[in-house]
Amino acid sequence: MNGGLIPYLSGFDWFNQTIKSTSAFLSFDTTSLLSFLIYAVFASLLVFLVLMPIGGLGTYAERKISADLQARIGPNRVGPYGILQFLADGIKMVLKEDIVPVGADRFVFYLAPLLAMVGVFMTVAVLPLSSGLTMVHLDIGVFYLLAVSSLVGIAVFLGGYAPNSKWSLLGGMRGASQIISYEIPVVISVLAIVLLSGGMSFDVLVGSQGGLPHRWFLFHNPFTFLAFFVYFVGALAEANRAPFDLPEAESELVSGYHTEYTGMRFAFFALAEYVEVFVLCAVAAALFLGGYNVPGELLKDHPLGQLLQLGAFFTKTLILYYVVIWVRWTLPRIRVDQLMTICWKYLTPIALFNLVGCALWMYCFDGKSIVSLLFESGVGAASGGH
Amino acid sequence: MGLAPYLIISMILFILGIVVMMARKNIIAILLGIELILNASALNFVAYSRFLTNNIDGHIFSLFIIVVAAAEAAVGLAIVIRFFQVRKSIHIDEAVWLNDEV
Amino acid sequence: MEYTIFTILPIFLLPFLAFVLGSFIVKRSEKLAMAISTVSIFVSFLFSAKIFSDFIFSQFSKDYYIHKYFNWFDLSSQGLEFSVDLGIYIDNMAAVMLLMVTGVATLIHVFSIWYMADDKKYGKFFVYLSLFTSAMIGLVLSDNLLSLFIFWEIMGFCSYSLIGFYHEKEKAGEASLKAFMTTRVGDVIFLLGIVAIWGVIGTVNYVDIYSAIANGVFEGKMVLGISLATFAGFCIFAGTVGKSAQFPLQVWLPDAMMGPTPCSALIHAATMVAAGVYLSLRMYPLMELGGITPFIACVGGLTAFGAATIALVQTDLKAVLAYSTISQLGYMVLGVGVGAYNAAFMHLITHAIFKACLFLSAGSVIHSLHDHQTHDHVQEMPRMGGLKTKLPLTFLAMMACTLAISGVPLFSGFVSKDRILGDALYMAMTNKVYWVAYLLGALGAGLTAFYMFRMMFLTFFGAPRDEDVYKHCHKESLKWNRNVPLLLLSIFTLGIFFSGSPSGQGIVKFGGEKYEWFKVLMVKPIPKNFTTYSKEKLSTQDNRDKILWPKSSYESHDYGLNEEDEHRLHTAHIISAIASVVIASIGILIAFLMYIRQSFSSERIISRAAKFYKILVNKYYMDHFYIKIVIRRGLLKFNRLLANFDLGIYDRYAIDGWEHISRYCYRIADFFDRYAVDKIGVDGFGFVIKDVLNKGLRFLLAGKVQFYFIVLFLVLAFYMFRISTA
Amino acid sequence: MSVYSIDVFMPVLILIALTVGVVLGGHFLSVFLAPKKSSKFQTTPYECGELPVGMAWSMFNVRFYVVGLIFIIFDVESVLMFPVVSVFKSFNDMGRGGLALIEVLIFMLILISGMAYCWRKGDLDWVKSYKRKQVE
Amino acid sequence: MFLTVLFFLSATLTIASGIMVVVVRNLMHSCMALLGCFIGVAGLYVTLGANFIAAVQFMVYVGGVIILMLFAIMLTGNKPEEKVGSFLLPAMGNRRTLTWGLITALVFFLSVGKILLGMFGIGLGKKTAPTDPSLFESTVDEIGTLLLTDHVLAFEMSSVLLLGALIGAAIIARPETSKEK
Repeated sequence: MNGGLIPYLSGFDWFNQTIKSTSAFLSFDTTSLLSFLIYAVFASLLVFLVLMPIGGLGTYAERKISADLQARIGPNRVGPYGILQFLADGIKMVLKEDIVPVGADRFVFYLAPLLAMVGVFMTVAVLPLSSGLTMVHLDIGVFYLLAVSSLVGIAVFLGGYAPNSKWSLLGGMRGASQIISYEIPVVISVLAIVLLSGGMSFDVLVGSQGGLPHRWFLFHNPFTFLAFFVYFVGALAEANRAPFDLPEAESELVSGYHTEYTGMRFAFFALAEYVEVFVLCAVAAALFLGGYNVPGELLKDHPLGQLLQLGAFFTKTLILYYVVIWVRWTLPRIRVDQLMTICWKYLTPIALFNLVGCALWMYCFDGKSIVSLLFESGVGAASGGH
Repeated sequence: MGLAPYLIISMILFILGIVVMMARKNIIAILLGIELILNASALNFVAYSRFLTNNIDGHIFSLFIIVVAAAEAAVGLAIVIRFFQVRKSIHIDEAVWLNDEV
Repeated sequence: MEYTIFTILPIFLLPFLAFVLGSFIVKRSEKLAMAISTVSIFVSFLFSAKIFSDFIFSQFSKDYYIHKYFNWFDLSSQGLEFSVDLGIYIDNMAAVMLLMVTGVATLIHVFSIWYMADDKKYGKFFVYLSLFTSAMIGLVLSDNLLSLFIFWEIMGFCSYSLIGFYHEKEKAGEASLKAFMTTRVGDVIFLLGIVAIWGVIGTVNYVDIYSAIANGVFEGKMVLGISLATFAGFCIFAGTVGKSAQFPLQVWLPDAMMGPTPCSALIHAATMVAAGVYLSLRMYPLMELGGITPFIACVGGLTAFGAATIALVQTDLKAVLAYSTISQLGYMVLGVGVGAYNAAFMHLITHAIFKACLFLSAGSVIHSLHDHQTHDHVQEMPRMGGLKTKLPLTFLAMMACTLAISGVPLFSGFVSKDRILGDALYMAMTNKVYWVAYLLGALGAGLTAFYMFRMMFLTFFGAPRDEDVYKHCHKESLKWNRNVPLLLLSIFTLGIFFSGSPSGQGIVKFGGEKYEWFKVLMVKPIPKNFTTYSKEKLSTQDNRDKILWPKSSYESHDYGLNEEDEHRLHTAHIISAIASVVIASIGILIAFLMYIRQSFSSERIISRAAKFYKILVNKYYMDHFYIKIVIRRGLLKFNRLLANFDLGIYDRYAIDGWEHISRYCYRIADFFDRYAVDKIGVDGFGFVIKDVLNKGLRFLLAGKVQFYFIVLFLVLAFYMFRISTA
Repeated sequence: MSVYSIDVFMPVLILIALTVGVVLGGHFLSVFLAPKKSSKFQTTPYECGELPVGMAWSMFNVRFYVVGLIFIIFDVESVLMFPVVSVFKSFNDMGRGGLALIEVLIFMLILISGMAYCWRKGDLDWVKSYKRKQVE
Repeated sequence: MFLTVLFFLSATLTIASGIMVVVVRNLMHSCMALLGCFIGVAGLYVTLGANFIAAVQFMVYVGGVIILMLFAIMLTGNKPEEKVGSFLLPAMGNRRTLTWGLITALVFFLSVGKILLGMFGIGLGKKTAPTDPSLFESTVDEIGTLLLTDHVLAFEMSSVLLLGALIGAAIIARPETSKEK
């Protein structure tokens, strides 16, 4: 049914041939085995070649961009333009002593970074890199993504709770309540898009948009335009990014929920955070900015087209990623009461309003975008009058 | 996979839930047991829906069980918190008295 | 008219929605709540008017009915049938009742717009009225005792809230509590009756009860040593006694006058109290089967007479009306008791109209009189007098109603009351028990005429007794929301609307059968004709032509008597008509002589019969009896007794006793241990006594949640075990 | 109704295994490579140089719970809305959009009224409830 | 094949975590075990083809209920004056309560087991899904359609339930207003 890696590959003859020949050789149906191998390889590639570098380069980019914005130079010693800085950091992390504070809840202390990592990395399974090279287009795609990423909230809470440190605990409590609060406007904004496209699977969500901006959901109607910003603000808060980085506010909480984490565990928390930002940006790109759609549907059925789609996807996502960092170094941190006010008194009502608006739009205009209503008014008048 | 393994797992979960409810004196722990029991019943519904009936009503039932469980957890925990504010304890045997003098 | 969801349900749902909406917006806009409430009740009046015209004008058949049902819930499984249907049953009686309820309620709403205008809780009042009206309509539409009981209780709640409407007054709070508690006594017994019926025939549908009666289901069934029909009939009648304020539960109604006057008019005069009589009429076949009709007649007669005597000495305008309400309800119950089915129902309707009008007029009078010192309204008749010139329109309306209630020929009260008394006399000729009922009723009629005219004379005639109050009373002018409802209601006090012979049995007669519509259409149901009976599901369509109409479900209006009995009945009616007129005239004459001519002063009579007067002023010491004897001496003592039992006997002997016993046992065991046996036996014994029995008992009584869990799960396990073996 | 193979959940499991592997691997890496010479002061929880007093696990303000509570209600709401919303389009195409719209609107209205209640009563205010607490 | 693997993994996780919930005497760890149990049950849902329900399980239980429970534990866990610090409270039960629990469980196990045996006796347990066991139908659309048509009343009533829970719990959990009022 849904697209994804294996259905995409089964469109090729060599793949079917391989299945046939190995089945004949091993005398059982090797589809599952082969797909397991392919998935495993692809997942490893994705994790080690995309996500980890993104986490690492994220830190580099963060420093470099902040340096730009503050008219500094930033890291410039390790490698050309300091680009290998993240490797140096990584090695340093490994070599750091792993300290467990006195009185800490050891089991939970070890569990928290694992949960954060699992919660974030599980989302990658449905991340729509391109129409073929996505691991799998589940029929509950975006819902699965949101559901799985709720593990991060628990991880943050546990990370704050476990080390028996007051800073951590404050950060953890704040973080958990912030993450769960901002999940609501995010989910409701996503609901509006699901309503317009009529499915939760990413291939439906992305497939009902087009390559050029006028066919993006961002410009579909005024409500989705608003929904994008609601989603984006909510996503910033969910990833504990500035200006919503209260859980790790340096000036008041030292370092928030990962105050007591050192070495690899700290690295995992940081990696999870950066990857989560990436995933949320990717979802924003897929839901609102046309995802992997290439303008003009260039080379759609050709294998090379997949690379173009990858390009489109990464371009959009990384631009959003840049915006996230830009926001961090531009806006001051907000207060905790403002945080809750923004979520419950602004974003959630607006998101609900958007959802209702989209439902009405769907009902009144048969889900046509505002552009098509304006420029294809003749067609609209003929089939309108619902 | 047949129906039997699911029913057995569900039964084990249910019984574990009962043991938790019986053995713990902490109200929150008792609520954990209740969640286990609810999960067991929801699992049963889905299993029956898959193996016995050819419709999806079992899924809907599970969905509503989960909804009700969430509501139950919210209200139950709110009561626990209130109880703690009054009695400074969440020992279930503290809940014997109706007035707040003891 | 099509009878579908869309035409029947709005009658009930519109006021209910007005209540729901109103309760939300009443804090925002009182006026809007009022408007919604009034408009909704008016619309449902239009609907019921359509139903009325359908039943009375177009069909004109005593067998015409609508019965629709829907399944409320169904818990049936294999072997166990448990399904509850609710439904709508409209026959001629319900149609007339509906028109009366919605019509009177509309007019009272209109009147309330004026009456409550300067009240702080203006909107809230209308919200309560809406809830009440919807419940009353629901009660009339109900096809079974269960939903009737539900609406019955909602009305009880509304009555409670409206009596205590000015709950800042201590007396109002007490009165509302009293009303609630007193009616509750009747309601509990009523519920027992419902349960008894349900237990036997498995349904509480009127029609099913009728057919069960016809099929002899009730025969041979005994409850507590008396036959089931008697038991159930008595229990249901107890509901009537509570709701319709019959002896001995009449004490709440006079106190209920603490509520605003329009609510007294609607609830405590026209509709809710009449609902009890309506219930008795619906369950008449059961009561007849149970053989408790003589008892009912006597209760009715006693109430009619007793309340009338108390009314003689009341000085509060509304109190007179309250006692007259009790008295008139007594007549209706008397009518039920003597089998004057349509007369009792007719009296219900006529009384509702003229008593609503009387109350509204009283409200109009009270509202225009102020005590400029306390800024309260004046209700005492000794401070009124001579208001005829100041309030001419109110006077007109009130006079018409007074003539009606006093039983003056050509007015509606005469027609209905005379029929009840005529039937009572006829029954008295055959059964001596009914003489009590008839004589009490007839005497009560005279007293009614006297005290009503006394009230009129004291209020409107003579010289003003309190110049100050009189001076401050503005002369009334015609207002749409003050006088129009009064005048409209007073028009319907003319007997011609209800009978072709408003001046008595055939003395002056108009037209043919159609003019006797009340007599022809409102007739007793005959149970045996309900055995072949069908009902229809309530839906969006009306499929009535598929229903098999029963040949004749209701008794013919001529009672099916032979010629001799017919003659006797006719004679009885003539005699009682003449007697009524004579008695009423005597009453009016005495009142005239006493209060207009002042031929003999009331003070002298009071001083002559001081003891009797004191009894009357103290309402036969009924309140005293209830509060001092039943509650203080009885219930409180009983409570104390129970508490003492709990503390003194149960705690001391059962619980502490156990401990004592175990302690003694332990001592004995200890003794044995020291002097006779070895340790094992003693320890074992002590363990059994102290740990198992003692702790076990304590465990049972303490609220250990987990112990309940254990019991719960074990019972569950037991049932699952049973299921698995079955 | 489209049919899918259970294998679509394979990547999820693989990713979980991979992540757990990465975390455990990192852990063992640091076990082998990192120095182990923790002292008493090194392992005390960080409090800017002060020695910590008491345990960190103290009671928290109830407002965290209220936030969680409102969250879970809306979470459940969104869970119920997801399938409904995803068939909204097909309902609309079938011409039964009005029905779906009304049902969805009723559902949301009821919940929004709950939120309005909480808003009105000040449960959404972070600071106000705090002030009230202080007054006590 | 994968179905079997997933089933055994999930079943093991579910039961092991369930037993952990019973055995572990630290409330926080018990809660973690419950989390594992929920995840295991979600996996079982996946093996039953109920992928939407599995995600719901994740979203509501893992993302909602567990967090709420953690909050509740933090809010009630210990008395600040006692300085106990960990959650090894006596309230986690003792041997006597455990015995009672085990007895009840045993009785229950026997009765449920009897029913299950009876069911398996008539061949119910061996019943497998009508089609290829590893193929499933997508359920989301059907659930959505049913929620909008057949089960619309339950759908709407659940919103009323949630409203009630929201208001009720908010009132209960609201910090106490000063008593002078």
